[in-house]
Amino acid sequence: MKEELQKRVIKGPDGVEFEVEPLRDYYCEAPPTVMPGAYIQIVEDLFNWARAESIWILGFGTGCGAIEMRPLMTPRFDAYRYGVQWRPTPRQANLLMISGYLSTKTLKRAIRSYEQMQSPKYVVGLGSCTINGGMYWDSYNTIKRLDDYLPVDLYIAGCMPRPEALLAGFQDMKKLIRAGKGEGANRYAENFDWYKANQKRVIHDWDMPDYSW
Amino acid sequence: MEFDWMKIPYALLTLFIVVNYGFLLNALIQKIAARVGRRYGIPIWQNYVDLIKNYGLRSSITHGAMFYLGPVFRLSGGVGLLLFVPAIYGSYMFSNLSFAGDLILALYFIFFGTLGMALGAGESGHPYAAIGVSRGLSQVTTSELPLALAVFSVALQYQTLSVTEIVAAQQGGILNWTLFTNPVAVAAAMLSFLGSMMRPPFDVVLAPQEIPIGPPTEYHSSYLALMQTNRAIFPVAKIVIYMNLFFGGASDWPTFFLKVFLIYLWSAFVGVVFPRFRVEQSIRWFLIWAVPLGILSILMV
Amino acid sequence: MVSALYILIAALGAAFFLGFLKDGMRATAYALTLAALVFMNFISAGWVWVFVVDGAAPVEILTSGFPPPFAINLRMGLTEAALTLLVNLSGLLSALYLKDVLLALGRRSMAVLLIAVMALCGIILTRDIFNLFVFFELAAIATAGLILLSEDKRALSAGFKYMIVAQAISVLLLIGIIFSYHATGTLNIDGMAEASTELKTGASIAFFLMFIAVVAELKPFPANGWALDIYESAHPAFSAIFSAASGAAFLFAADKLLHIGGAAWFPLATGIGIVTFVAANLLALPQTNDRRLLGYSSIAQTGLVLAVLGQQDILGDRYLFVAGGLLFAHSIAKAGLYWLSGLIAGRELPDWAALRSRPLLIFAFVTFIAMLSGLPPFPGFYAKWELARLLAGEGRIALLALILFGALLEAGYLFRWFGYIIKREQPAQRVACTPHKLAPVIAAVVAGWALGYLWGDLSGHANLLLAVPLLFALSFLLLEWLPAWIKNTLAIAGMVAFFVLTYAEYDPLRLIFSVIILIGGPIIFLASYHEHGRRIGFYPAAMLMYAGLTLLIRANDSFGFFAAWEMLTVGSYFLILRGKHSEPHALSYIIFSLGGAFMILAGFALAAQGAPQFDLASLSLLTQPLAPWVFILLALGFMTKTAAIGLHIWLPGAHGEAETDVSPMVSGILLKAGLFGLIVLLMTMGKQQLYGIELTHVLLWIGALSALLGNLMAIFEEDAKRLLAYSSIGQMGYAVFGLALMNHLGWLMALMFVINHYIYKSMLFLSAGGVAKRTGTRDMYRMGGLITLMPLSFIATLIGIIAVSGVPPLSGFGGRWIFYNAILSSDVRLPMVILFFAGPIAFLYLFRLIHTIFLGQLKDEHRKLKEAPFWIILPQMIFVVLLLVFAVAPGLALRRVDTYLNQFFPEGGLNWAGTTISSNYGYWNPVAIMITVCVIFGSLFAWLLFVNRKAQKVKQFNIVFAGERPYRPETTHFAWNFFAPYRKALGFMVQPFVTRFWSGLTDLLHAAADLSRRLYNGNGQTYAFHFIAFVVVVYFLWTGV
Amino acid sequence: MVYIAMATGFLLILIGFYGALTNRNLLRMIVAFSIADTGINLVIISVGYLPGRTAPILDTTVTAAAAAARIIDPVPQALVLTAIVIGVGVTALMLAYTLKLYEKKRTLDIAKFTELKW
Amino acid sequence: MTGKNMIKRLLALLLLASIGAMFASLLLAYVPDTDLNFTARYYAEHTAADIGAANIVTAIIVTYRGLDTLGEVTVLFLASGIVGLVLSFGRKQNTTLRNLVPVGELLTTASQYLAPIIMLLGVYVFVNGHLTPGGGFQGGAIIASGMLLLLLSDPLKRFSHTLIATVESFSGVGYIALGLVGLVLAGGFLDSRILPNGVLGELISAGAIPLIYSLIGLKVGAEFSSMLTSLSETEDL
Repeated sequence: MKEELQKRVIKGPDGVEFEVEPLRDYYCEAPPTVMPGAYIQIVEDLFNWARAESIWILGFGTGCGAIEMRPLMTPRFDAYRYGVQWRPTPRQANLLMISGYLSTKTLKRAIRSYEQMQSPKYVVGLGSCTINGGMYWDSYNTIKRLDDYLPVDLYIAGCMPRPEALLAGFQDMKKLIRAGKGEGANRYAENFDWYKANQKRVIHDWDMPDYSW
Repeated sequence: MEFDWMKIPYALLTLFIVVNYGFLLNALIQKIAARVGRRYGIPIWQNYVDLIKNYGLRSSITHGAMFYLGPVFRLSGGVGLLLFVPAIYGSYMFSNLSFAGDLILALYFIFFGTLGMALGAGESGHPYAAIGVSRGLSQVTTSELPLALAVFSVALQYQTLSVTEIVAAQQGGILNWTLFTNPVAVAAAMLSFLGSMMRPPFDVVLAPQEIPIGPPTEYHSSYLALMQTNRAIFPVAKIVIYMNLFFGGASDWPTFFLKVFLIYLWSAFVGVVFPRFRVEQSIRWFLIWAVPLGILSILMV
Repeated sequence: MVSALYILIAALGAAFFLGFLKDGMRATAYALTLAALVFMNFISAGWVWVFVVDGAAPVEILTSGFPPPFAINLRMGLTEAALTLLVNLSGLLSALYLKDVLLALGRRSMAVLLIAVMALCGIILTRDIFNLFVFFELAAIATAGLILLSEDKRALSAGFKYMIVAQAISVLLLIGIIFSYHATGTLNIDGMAEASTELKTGASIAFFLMFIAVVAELKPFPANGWALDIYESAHPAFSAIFSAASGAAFLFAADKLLHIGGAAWFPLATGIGIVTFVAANLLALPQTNDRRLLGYSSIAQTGLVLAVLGQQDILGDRYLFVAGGLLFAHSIAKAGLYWLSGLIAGRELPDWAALRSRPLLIFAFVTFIAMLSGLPPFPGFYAKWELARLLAGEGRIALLALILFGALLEAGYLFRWFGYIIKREQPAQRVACTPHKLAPVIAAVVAGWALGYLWGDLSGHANLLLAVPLLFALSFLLLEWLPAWIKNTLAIAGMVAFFVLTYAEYDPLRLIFSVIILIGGPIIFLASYHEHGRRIGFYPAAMLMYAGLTLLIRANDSFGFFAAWEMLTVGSYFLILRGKHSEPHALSYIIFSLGGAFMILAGFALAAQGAPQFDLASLSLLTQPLAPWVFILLALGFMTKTAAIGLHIWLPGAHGEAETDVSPMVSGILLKAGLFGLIVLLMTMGKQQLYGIELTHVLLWIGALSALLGNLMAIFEEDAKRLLAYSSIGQMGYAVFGLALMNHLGWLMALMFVINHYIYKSMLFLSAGGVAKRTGTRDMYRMGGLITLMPLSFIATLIGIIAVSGVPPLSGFGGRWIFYNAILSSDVRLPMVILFFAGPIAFLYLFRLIHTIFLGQLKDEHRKLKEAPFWIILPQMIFVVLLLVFAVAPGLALRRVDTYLNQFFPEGGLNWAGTTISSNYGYWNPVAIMITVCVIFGSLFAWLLFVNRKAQKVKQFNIVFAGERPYRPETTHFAWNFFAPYRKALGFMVQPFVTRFWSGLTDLLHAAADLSRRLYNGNGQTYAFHFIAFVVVVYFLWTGV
Repeated sequence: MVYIAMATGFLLILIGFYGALTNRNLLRMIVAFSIADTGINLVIISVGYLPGRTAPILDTTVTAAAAAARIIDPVPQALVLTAIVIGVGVTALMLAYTLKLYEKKRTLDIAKFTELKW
Repeated sequence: MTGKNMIKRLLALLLLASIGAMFASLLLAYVPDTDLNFTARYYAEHTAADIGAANIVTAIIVTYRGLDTLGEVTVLFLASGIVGLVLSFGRKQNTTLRNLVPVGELLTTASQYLAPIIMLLGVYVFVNGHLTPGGGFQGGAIIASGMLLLLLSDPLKRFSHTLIATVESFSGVGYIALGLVGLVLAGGFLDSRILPNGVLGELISAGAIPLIYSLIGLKVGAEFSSMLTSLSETEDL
C-alpha cells in the first residue's frame, strides 16, 4: 500500500499528537445500498423514459474499442440525435462503456469510475474481449468476463463492432431501460461481496475502501 | 409598505415562460451549432429529458453544506436576475419585481450565482473545480469590464439607471435604439457578452477533458438539475438586460423571443467560428479590443 | 534667594576642599560632592521658582563690587535659572549614577566633576565674553578629564582628539575676542551688543572667528568626529552630562554671541544648525553602536536648536518656548538614554533587547524616544508645532522642510531601535539594575512628563495632558499589574461611557466616526478577552490609539487635530509592533505615518500663516496661491494613513503581522482616521487647482489606482491577513475616490464605505485571525477544508466576502449603488474605468480567501482543530448581525448623514421614501431585495433538500479523480498561486515598483550615510583638518553669500 | 611695530597649525600647539599696544592722574596672562595624555589611534 | 614623502592660506587706538583710588576680573587633577624602579643651593604682585621651577602628595573664602577692598590683593608641582 495511505501520527498546530488513518478519515466507508425506484409506478416509468432518452456516457476509453466511439460524435453517425451525450465526469454519466479488453490495471480504474456514477447506471461491454476475453483469453493481465466484475447490462459483440453496431446497441439499451431492466446498480449492490471478491482476486493492490463513493 | 401580492403569480408566470423558452432556446442554439458541424443535433426537447432524468437519478452524494448551497445560489442568482428586471416593456404583468432595484442591482446580482457556485464547487474539494473557478473568475474580471463601461455610458446617455426608463427612451422607432444612438457602447457590450456566455473562444473555464467541465465537475443528479434549470434561465435573463439596454427592449413576448434569440445567436455564431483562447489570452483580448471601445463609449457620451 | 554666585562658589569650594580629605575618605568626599551638587540644584531650582511663580525680573550679579563692563557680571534670569537647573540636575544625577566610578577613582574625579558642572553653569551665567572663554576652557578641560571615567580604554584617544580640536578652537576664539574687544572697547557681552560696530554687519572676521569657535563646540557637521568618539567611549553618565548639560550651556553661549552679533548673523547659525541636524541624523542611520548613535542624535538635536537660535528674529516671544522645548526634550531624553545605556551590557543596538525583562525601563525608553521625536505630549511636540507655525508663517519653507526631513530620519532610527528592543532576541546578560543607576533614569522620565505638562500649559493650546481620553489611556500604565480581562473590561466600559456622555456633541458625520471608534472599538475589544495573563503594553498602546482617534474627531483647531493624529499614530505603532514578526513593518508604518504627520504639520503651519490659533473651519478661508499647497500637503499626509497607492507599502505587513485582535483595530478603525482627515480637508477646502490641475481630480486617480492595485496585489497574496490588508488598500481607494468626487453621493458612498469597511474588515480579520490562531499559520494554501471544523468562522467570512464584493442583498451593494449614482452625477469619466476594473478583481481575492481556507481539502494536521475561541467568534457574530441589519436598513446610519451633507452639497441627495431609496438616477429597496432573495433562496434550498434527502455524505477524498484517487490533501488542494493565469496576464502590474522605489530610497540614504561617515576616520589630526576646513568653508560660503 | 608683532603672532599661529596638521607625532603636535599659543599671546598683547606709551604700572613717573594718557591698554595684558595659564594647563594635560597613549600602544603616531571611528 | 602625505601637506597649506587670508584681513583692517578705550580709561583713572594697586594689570586680574583669575586657578587645579587622573588611568601597581643614569654632581649641588633661592624669589614675586610686573602666577611658576630643578637633580625624589594637596586645597579654599568675605563685607564676590587700600606703592596696600595673590601664588606653585611630580612619577615605567 502506498505510504501516503498508511496510518500516520500527526502533530497538530497546538502540539497535540494524534493518529490519521487515511482510509478511514479521508474516504467514506459506507457500502452501496439497493436503491428502489419511485414509489409511484407512473413516475418511475416517466423517469425510465427519460433515462432511456438521455443516456450520458462516461467518456472513458478503456480498450481498442475506444476508437470506435469517436465516430459517433461526428456528422456521419451523430449519436446526439438519440439523446446520447458524452460526459467527462462519472458523477454526471449514466453509462459506462467498456470499450474492449480490460487490463487488470484499467479494471481498477473502471471499477472506481463505475462506483462513482450515480444510480441507476449501466454498463455496456463492447466487443468480444469483454464477453470472454476474446483473443486475449489466455493473457496474463486482462480480464476475461467483464460480468464477473461489473454488472453488465448489454454486450455488443464484434471485434471490433462498428459504430452502427453501437448505435444499434444504444437502441437496445434504451429498450432495456424503458422496460425497467436497467437495474445493474442494484444488482451490484445486492451482490456487492461477490463482485468485490472477484475484483480483488485479480486486483491485488486494492488500496481503498471497498466502494468508491 | 404596500405590496401588490398579484406580482408574485405574475412573476412566476414570467419565470415559467422564460424557463421553457430557455430550454428550447438552448436546444435550438445547440442544434444550430450542430448544423454548422453538419450534424443533426439533439432533439429540441432533449434538455427537458435531461432535466427529468437528472431528477430521476436515485442516488446522490454530498460533500457538505456549501455543496448544497452552490446550486441554490446559482439558480437563485438566475431567478433573481430575471425577476429584478422588467421583461416586457410597458406591461405591469411582466414588470416582475423591478421595483426592488434598478440596473445596478441586476448587474451586481449576476455575481450572486457565480459566487455561490464557486463556493459550492470549492466545497467539493476537487482541484479541477478550483482550477475552473480560478479561470472563470480571472476571465470575468476583464470580460465584464466593457459591459460595465457600456452600461455606464448608457446610463450617462439617458441620465438614468432605471431599466424601464432606458427602454422608454428607446421607443419610437428602431433608430432610437441604443444600438444606433450609441453604437460604440453596444459594440463594447456585445464583445463582453461573448465572454459571459461560456462559449468558444472563451470557454476554457469548462475545458471538458482537461479539467472535466471545471467547477461543476462533482455535481450530479438534482444538483445538476438545478444548475440546468439555471442554464435555461440565466442566459435569457442576461440577454434581457442587453435587450433592454441596447436593443429597445420588448413590448410583447414575440419581440422578446426574437430579440433574445438573435442576441443569443451572436455568441453562438462567434462560438462556432473561433477556437479556444487560453485565460491570459482572453484577458488580453478583452483589454486590448473591448475595453478601449468601452472607454471610447463613455468619453463620447 | 541665594545668589547664583553660590552655585560657582559651592562647586569650587567643595572641589578645593576635597584636597583636604585623605585618600581613604572617599565616601566622605563623595558625600561632600553630592551635597555641593544638591546645594547647587537648590539654588537653581529656587531661582526657577522665583521667576516662574513670582514672575521676578532677571537679576544682575556683580563681582568685585564694580559695575560692568569694568568688572565681570553674571545674570540670573528665567532662562539661566532653567538651564543651570538642567545642568546641575544632570550633574547631580550623573554623580549619583557614577557612584562606583567616583569612589574608585577618588577625590580628584569628584573635583573634576564638580568643576565641570560649575564651568557649565558659569558659561550660562556669565555676561563677560572673556570670562565665557575661561569657563569654556574649564569645561573643555573638565570634559577631557571626565572622559577618563570610562572603563573603555579607547576613551583616552577620544580625549586627546578632543583636546587637539579644543586647542584650535580656543586659538580662534581668543583672536575673535581680542579683536572684538578692540572693536568695541569692552568685554561685556551686553556692552558689545550695544556698541554699534561692524560686528553686527555680518562681515566682521573677529566676530566670525568668535562665533565659529563657539559653534564648533556644538559639534557642527562635519567638524564633530571628536564628539562622536567621546560619546562612544565615554562613561554613559558623562555622556549624559556632555549631551544634555554641555549642549545646553554651549547653545546658550551661542545665543549670547548672537546677542552680540545681532540679526545679521542669524542665518549663519541657522545654516550650520540645519546642515548639522540633517547630516547627523543621516549619518546615524547606519550606526550600530548605541552610544555612537546617541551621539549622532545629540549632535543633530543640538544642531536643530542652533538652527532655532538663528530663527529668533521670527520666533519673537515664542523663542524661549520653542528653543527651550526642543532643548529640554533633547537633554532629558538624551541624558535618560545614556543613563539607560549604562544598564545594558552589550554595545550593539539589538543588545538593548535586554530591556524587555523590565517593562518600566521600556516605558522609560519609549518616553525618551517620544521626546526626541517630538511626539505629544512632550515639550518637543509643542515646540515643533510652534516652530513650524512660525517658520511657515514667515515663508521659510525650505528650512521647515529640512527640519522635518531630519526629524523623520531621526524618528526612523530611533523607532528602528525600539523595534530591536521589542523584537530581537534577549541577550544573555540581564539589565544591571542598581538603585543609584535606576534613579536618574526614573528622574528623567518624571522630568520628561512634568515638562510635557508644563509645556502643555505654556503652549497656549489645550494641555494635552489634561485631555480626558489621553489621561484615560495613560491611566492604563498604572494598571498594568491587573490581569488582562479586568483591563479589557475597564477599556470597554470607559469607551462606551465616554460615548454615552458625549454623543450629543457630534454632528451626524462625526457621530458615524465616533460610533465606529467608541462603540466599534469595544466590540473588537471583546475579542481581546481571549488573551490571558497581563498582556503588558497592550492596553496603554491601544487606548492611546483610541484616545488619539477620539480626540481627532473632537478636535476643532489644527493643533488639537495634529496632536491627536500623532497620538493615534504612536499608539497604533506600539500596537502593530506587538505582532510576532512585525518589526520591519511596524517601522515602515511609523516612518510613513510620521512622514505623513509632518506633511500635515507643514500643511497646517502653512495654512495658519503664523496665527497662533487656527480653526479647522478656517481652512475654507484660504486663497490662492497658498491653498493648493496646503491642500496637497494635508491630503498627502492623510493619504499615508489611508495607504493610498505609492504610500501603501507599510500597510500589508503592518496589518498582516499584527495580533489577531489588533488587525481589526488598525484596519477597521485606524484607517478611518485618514478618511476623516480627508473629509475635513475636502469639507473645508473643497476643490483646489494648481497649475490648472484640479487636485480633487488627482485624488480621484489616486483613489482609483489604489483600488485597482490594492485589489490586484491582494489576489496574488498567499497570506490570509496580508490579503485582507491589501484589500484594505483597495477599499480605502474606493473611499478616497468617493470623497474626491466632490458630490453628495460620492461622500455618502465614502461614508458607507467607512461603515461597511469597519464591519466587514474587522469581521474578516477576526475570522482570519481566529483561523490562523488555530492552524498556526497564515498561509492560506496550508489550510483548507476548515468549514466543518470552524463553521462560525466560515459564516462570518462568507457574509463578509459577500458584503465586500458588493453582491446584493448585503450592505456592500448599497455602497456600489451609491457609487454608480455618484459617478453619474460627476463629470469625470476616465478614472471610473479603473474603478470598474477594480470591482470584479475583488471577487478573485475574496473567493480565494474563503476557498483556500474553508473549502477544498482538509489537511492532516488540522483534523482535530476546534472552532476559534469564543471571544474571537463573538464579535464576528455581532458583526454578522450588524451587517444584516445595515443591509436591510442602511437608513439607520445614512439618512441623517444624507441630510447633513445637504449643507455642503445641496444637490443630489437621496430620497428616502418608505423602504425605497432613490436618487436622481435610480432606486433600490433593500428590504424588497432581501425578502426576494431570501424567498427564492429559501424555497430552492428547501426543494433541493427535499429531492436530495437521501444523499450519501462522503468524505474529502471521495472525488472523481480520473479513475485514480488522491493520496495527500496537500497535493489535492488547489490553492497556491491560485490565480496563475491572472499572473501571466497582468502580473506585470503588481511588480513591486513602489516597494523598490522606497527601498531604493532608503538604501540610497543608508549608502550615502555609510559612505559619508567614512569621513570620521578616527584620526585626531583629520578631525583638526575637519575643523579648520569647516571654518574656512563656512567663511567662504558665508562671505560669498 | 604693532603690525610686526601682530603679523608675527599670526604667522606663529599658522606655523603652529601647520605643524599640528602635518606632523603625526603627538609630541610634535603638542609643540606645534604651543607655538600657536605663543602666537596668540603675541597677537593679544599687540592689540593692547598704543604707540609711545608705557606699561600700566603707576609709579612716580606715571602718576595716577596722568595714567590715562601715559599707559597702554592694561586689559589685554590681563587677558594674556589668563590665556597663558590656560595654555599651560592644556599643554600639561595633553602631555599626560600622550604619555598614557604611548604607554598603551608604544607609538606616538596619531594615525594609530583610530579605533574609534565612523 | 609619499603622495598621500604630499596631498595632506598641500591641503594643509591651502587651508592655512585661507585662515591666513582671514588673519591678514584682520591685520590690514587693524588700526591701533590712539587713545585708551573707555574700559581701559576707567582702569587707568580709577584703579589707584579704587583699589590702591600700583600695577593696574594686577588690579584688573585680581579684582576687576577676579572671576577670570579664579577660573584660571581652577584651570590649573583641574589640569593637575586630571594629569593625576590620566596618569593613574589603567595604571598597574608597578613598584619596580628603573635604574637611571646618575645626574651630575654639578646639578645636584647647584640645585641644593639654588632651589631655596628660587623659591624665595617666587614668594617675592607674588607678594609684590600689586606693585611690580609680577604676581601670583609668575611667582607660582617660579616656585614650581624650583621644584623642577629638584626633580631634575634627583628624578626618584618623591614629594609628599598630601602636602601638595593640602597646600592646593588650603590656598584654593582660602581664595574662595576671601572672595566670600568680599561678597559679605565689600562690593561683591572677590572684591579686594575688604582691607584698607593703604598707600599706593607700599607693600601693605591695595587691600587684600597681596593676600589673594599670595594664595594664588601658593596655589599655582602647588598645582605645577603636583603636575610635575605626577609626571615625574611616570619615570617608573
